[in-house]
Amino acid sequence: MPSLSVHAGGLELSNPILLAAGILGTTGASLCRAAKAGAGGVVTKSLGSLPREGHPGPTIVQVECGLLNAMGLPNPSYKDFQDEIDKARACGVPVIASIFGSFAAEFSQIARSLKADAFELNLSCPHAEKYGSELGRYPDLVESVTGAVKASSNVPVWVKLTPNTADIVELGLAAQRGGADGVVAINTLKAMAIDIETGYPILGNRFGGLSGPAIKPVAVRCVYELASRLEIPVIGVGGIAAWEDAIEMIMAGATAVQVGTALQRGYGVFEEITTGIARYLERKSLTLEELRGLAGRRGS
Amino acid sequence: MPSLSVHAGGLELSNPILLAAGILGTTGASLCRAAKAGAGGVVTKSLGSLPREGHPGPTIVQVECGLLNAMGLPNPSYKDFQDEIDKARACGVPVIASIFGSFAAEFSQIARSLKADAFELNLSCPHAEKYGSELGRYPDLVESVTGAVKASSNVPVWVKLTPNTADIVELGLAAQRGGADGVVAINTLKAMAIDIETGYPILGNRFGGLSGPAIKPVAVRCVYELASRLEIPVIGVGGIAAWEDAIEMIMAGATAVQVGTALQRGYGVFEEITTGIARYLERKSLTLEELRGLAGRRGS
Amino acid sequence: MKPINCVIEGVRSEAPLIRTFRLEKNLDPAPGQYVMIWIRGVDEVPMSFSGPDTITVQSVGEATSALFGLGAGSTVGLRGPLGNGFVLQGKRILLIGGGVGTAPLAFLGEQAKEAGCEVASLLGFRSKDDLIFQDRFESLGETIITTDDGSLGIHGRAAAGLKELNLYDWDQIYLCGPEMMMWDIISRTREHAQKTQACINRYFKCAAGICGSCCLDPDGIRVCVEGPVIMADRLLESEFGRYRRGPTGGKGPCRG
Amino acid sequence: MKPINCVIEGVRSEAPLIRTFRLEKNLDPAPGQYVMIWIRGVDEVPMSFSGPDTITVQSVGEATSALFGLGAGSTVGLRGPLGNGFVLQGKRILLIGGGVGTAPLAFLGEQAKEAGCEVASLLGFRSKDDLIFQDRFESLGETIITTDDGSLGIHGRAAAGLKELNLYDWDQIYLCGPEMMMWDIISRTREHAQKTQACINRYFKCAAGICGSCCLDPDGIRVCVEGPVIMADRLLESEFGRYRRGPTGGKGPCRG
Ligand SMILES: Cc1cc2nc3c(=O)[nH]c(=O)nc-3n(C[C@H](O)[C@H](O)[C@H](O)COP(=O)(O)OP(=O)(O)OC[C@H]3O[C@@H](n4cnc5c(N)ncnc54)[C@H](O)[C@@H]3O)c2cc1C
Ligand SMILES: Cc1cc2nc3c(=O)[nH]c(=O)nc-3n(C[C@H](O)[C@H](O)[C@H](O)COP(=O)(O)OP(=O)(O)OC[C@H]3O[C@@H](n4cnc5c(N)ncnc54)[C@H](O)[C@@H]3O)c2cc1C
Ligand SMILES: Cc1cc2nc3c(=O)[nH]c(=O)nc-3n(C[C@H](O)[C@H](O)[C@H](O)COP(=O)(O)O)c2cc1C
Ligand SMILES: Cc1cc2nc3c(=O)[nH]c(=O)nc-3n(C[C@H](O)[C@H](O)[C@H](O)COP(=O)(O)O)c2cc1C
Ligand code: FES
Ligand code: FES
Repeated sequence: MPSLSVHAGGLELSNPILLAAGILGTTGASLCRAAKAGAGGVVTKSLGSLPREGHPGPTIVQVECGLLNAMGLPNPSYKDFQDEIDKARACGVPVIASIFGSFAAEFSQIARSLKADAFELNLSCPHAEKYGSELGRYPDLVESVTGAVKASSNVPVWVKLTPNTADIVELGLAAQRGGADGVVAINTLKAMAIDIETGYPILGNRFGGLSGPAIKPVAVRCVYELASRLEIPVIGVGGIAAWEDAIEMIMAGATAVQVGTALQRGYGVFEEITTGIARYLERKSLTLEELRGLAGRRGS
Repeated sequence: MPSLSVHAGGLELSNPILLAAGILGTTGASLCRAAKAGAGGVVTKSLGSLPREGHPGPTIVQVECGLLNAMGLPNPSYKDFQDEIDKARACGVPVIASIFGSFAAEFSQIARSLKADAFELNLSCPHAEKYGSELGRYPDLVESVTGAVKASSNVPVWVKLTPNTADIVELGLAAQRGGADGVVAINTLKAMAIDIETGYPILGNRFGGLSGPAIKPVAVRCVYELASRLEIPVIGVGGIAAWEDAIEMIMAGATAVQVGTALQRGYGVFEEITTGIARYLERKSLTLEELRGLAGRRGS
Repeated sequence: MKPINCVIEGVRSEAPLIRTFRLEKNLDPAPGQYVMIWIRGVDEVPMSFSGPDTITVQSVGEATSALFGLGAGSTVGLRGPLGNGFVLQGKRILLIGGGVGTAPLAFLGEQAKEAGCEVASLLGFRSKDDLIFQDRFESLGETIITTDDGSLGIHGRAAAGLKELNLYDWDQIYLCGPEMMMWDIISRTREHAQKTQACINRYFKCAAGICGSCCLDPDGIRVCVEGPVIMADRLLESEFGRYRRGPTGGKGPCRG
Repeated sequence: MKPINCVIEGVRSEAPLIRTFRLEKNLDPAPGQYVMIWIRGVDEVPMSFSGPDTITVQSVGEATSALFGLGAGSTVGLRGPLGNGFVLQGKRILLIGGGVGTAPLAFLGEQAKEAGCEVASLLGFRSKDDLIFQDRFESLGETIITTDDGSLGIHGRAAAGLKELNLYDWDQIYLCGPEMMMWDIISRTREHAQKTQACINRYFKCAAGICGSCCLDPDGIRVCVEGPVIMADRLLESEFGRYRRGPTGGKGPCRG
């Protein structure tokens, strides 16, 4: 079997398929389960500085081609989460702590206090006031938040970018200037659904984020654009549900790939995807390295 | 049967379901066919000042949940299109000429020269260099282009907005300041697909625009946001394939709705949708007026 | 799937704070399955089926009291049926329920009886006034009732009724009620844990197996999709009865 | 659906600028249907099936000459089969083809013969050297050949061969070739237009019935999905033979 191990944004991964932030990432046990199911690494639920209950329900709506969610960043605060991270780390894969805040010092405070294998800065959640993409849409804030976290932590820092922007490359370059070890693209697209019987917006928060198959072509484009312009690795996420999708993302330039919504089908997706990639590489006599960014080399 | 007629952005429409720009809008005959099939109005293919052949093929890719296209604004130039518009106008519905340019004077030159029932300014195509969203992402350019066209034309002017932005309301407000009679939201999401056998980007232009069911939740959100903040009408477009979708869009605040990708199923969609809406209004004893923006009233 | 619209066809008061809502739609649920009820403009919360087309709700907070504000003819949104449901095993089954947790058991008992099973029930309530579904259970078979205040039946917690029963007589035991009551039962009846199916509650946010809110330590069982019915032997080795997570994901006590 | 990957299994030269490509995939096309061939990195162009798993291509420009650069073992992307295809009608059928337009007719004739039809062919070529599929047509039945330069068969355009045939003898006529040749035939045989199926070309961009590039005046027939086979009586009342639109959508002459 060809090797799937990869060096991605400062982490050594036994395979490039990771659990995405906010997906079954609320407890050490569920993160560990993803690791045991074959994830090459796991990202926690996004952690803030104070406990948050999140938005009222419905927090998800299944739409034709994906999922809308407006969880609203529920989390017990980073102060109450080290124990979960420790449990997950005991399961043998890198644990990336996703963190959020509304200003640089809030991020760096969290990063200073948590022990994890890497941090992923959530500058991209589209449905939580004062957080996520409300900062992450501004390159200067992306740069300063990244810089602040880098200065207060000695593990790799990834920056998760929003696709709700005219130019994701600007945001990626800002993360790079801030010293990021990698960027993660994409978070969900801001979206909504309305109940046609009554006119009520379905999500408790009205607005939410669209994920799943619907957004894959947008995610692939973002990864391609970022990979062609950035020097730091790009971690691809958005609509990956099968090994073919992961191959497409890697060809677009992704060093690693995160899987979110597809976990609805169960933890088996990790093995499905990694096995599929391994078989593909074998059939094509290619290495993961050769696959990465192939579309960029073809496309120009 | 309840009335479906509506006053939308300066036009009187016998029903609110229109043919979207770039869909079967290359000839007077195909526009006329949409009118005869029940469209309340038709938008032409976007017209520029010089003939363009568009991008090499593939110009479309069918993806899981929608369509990617990179036609590249092929058109014979506005100079060679009046005849087609005239033929379409003879079919009894308003004909909206979609136009594009790379600066304000180019737009207004076209608007001055063409005779149509309204203009739709394409400030949102995501895959043609120097056109579309490359201007339309900047509120000041949206405002100045709109102003220039308003000054040189005496028919209603609609501005078609890009969702590839952090804040579509900013763009809508700019159009409104420029004097637009309505905004149209949304154009396609910038996206791409890669052939996993070879790594080639599939579209001849590499990048294209995602349309169809995949983008409906994004379109509904954009329309909702715009309708809650703008004084001018919003025309909704993006992923409308069935009457339920049109109802959702109208509840989000759309005064009229355009249909694009769903025309792949044939011209029958117009009647399907208008009949469905009429039945719904009847069952609910509602008028179109009462339906419009219902989600905004529920959601706050 | 988006929530489907559903008319409430009737509402029936079972006890001061407990009502049964009859839904226009029969979603063909298995007993033990639940539905996410969207009270529009308020919240979406999980409710077990208490019959093929009913849910039985205790008013405890914002969503449930808003639901109490809805009468016949009102509508709610529905997502479901969800979760695994009870599995009918053997010919002689014992139902052990507490409070509003008796609701899915009444539904199960009726299906079991129809399938030819012998059914007995042990039901615990706080007091005589909180009693629900007495008729439904009694028409299934032997029914032992306990009340905390002794106002009816055996005085004490549900577990106090265990001494009336020989658990070895029963092929399968089905359990639903407040967490501490269930914990009380399963920790006293460890030798029967492998034949005890418990329908448990956790804080459900997505009810789609994706958000992690409902995951049970230490194995990370997603209760919303792999449950809510879980074998008692797995529960004995879990957080169950010790702590549960609230809306933030942080650990809290197992009230009730 | 995304383009599927397809290995070219073999290439055969039919005439100096015409080659047949055998595809690894049999897409079970009907004669008259076409496939969009994606020559990666170059363009995607429509090609009729000349057999269940072959296309026959004339090199005329960038995409076709790039295709000529691909040998056995190379791959292309495929989208199809697309369009309506010919409909087999009656027992005695006449094929009238010109140049590379004979390709789908050979495929049709073979299927018709197998179905028990009597088949005759009238084929026009520029010159003897351009002749293709002579064997295929001759093994179907009577075959009349014309050449513009008189180097083989009747001297003249395809229409010159009409006088050898009594069109009333034939249940259905199938036509494919350069537009002016087809126009020449159908305008001379108006009384047979209702039994003449013509496989025509327009500029296809999307081949999905959505972009409008291929629409035929005055009815806006989307040739890519409602065609490419169109009854001659509809063509007689259309732009066909008068003008055709190019890649910009502007009108141009009907070359060829
Ligand atoms: C699988 C399952 C089946 C259930 N079946 C029934 C039933 O048949 N009848 C019944 O009366 N109740 C049932 N419940 C409990 C019911 O969901 C809660 O009582 C209800 O959500 C309370 O909402 P509230 O807004 O009124 O109360 P709140 O004031 O929001 O909360 C009161 C308490 O209810 C619980 N709760 C609140 N929201 C949720 C939630 N989304 N998921 C789980 N628990 C929550 C919490 O423990 C909370 O402390 C069930 C719960 C689950 C998980
Ligand atoms: C339904 C259909 C079936 C066809 N079947 C065959 C066939 O079996 N064998 C064959 O050799 N040719 C066939 N053609 C024509 C073939 O598609 C063109 O010759 C080819 O696209 C030329 O591409 P190019 O890049 O080599 O030439 P270019 O230099 O791009 O153009 C040369 C000429 O080819 C035509 N053309 C170019 N692109 C297209 C296009 N996308 N759609 C239609 N016409 C185009 C135009 O008339 C153009 O002027 C068919 C066309 C259609 C519409
Ligand atoms: C239910 C849910 C919760 C999510 N929570 C978070 C989160 O807390 N932090 C974050 O950065 N992204 C969050 N995301 C976004 C995902 O990590 C991912 O970027 C997105 O869903 C696209 O990937 P997918 O299509 O594979 O799901 C969440 C997504 C979903 C569906
Ligand atoms: C093939 C194709 C061509 C298009 N051409 C144009 C165009 O010329 N001008 C424009 O403003 N929008 C164009 N669009 C965008 C559509 O008008 C519409 O905004 C978009 O497709 C979303 O709607 P839908 O999901 O109903 O297709 C085109 C879309 C497609 C699919
Ligand atoms: S409630 Fe979200 S995973 Fe169970
Ligand atoms: S080629 Fe696009 S509609 Fe026919």
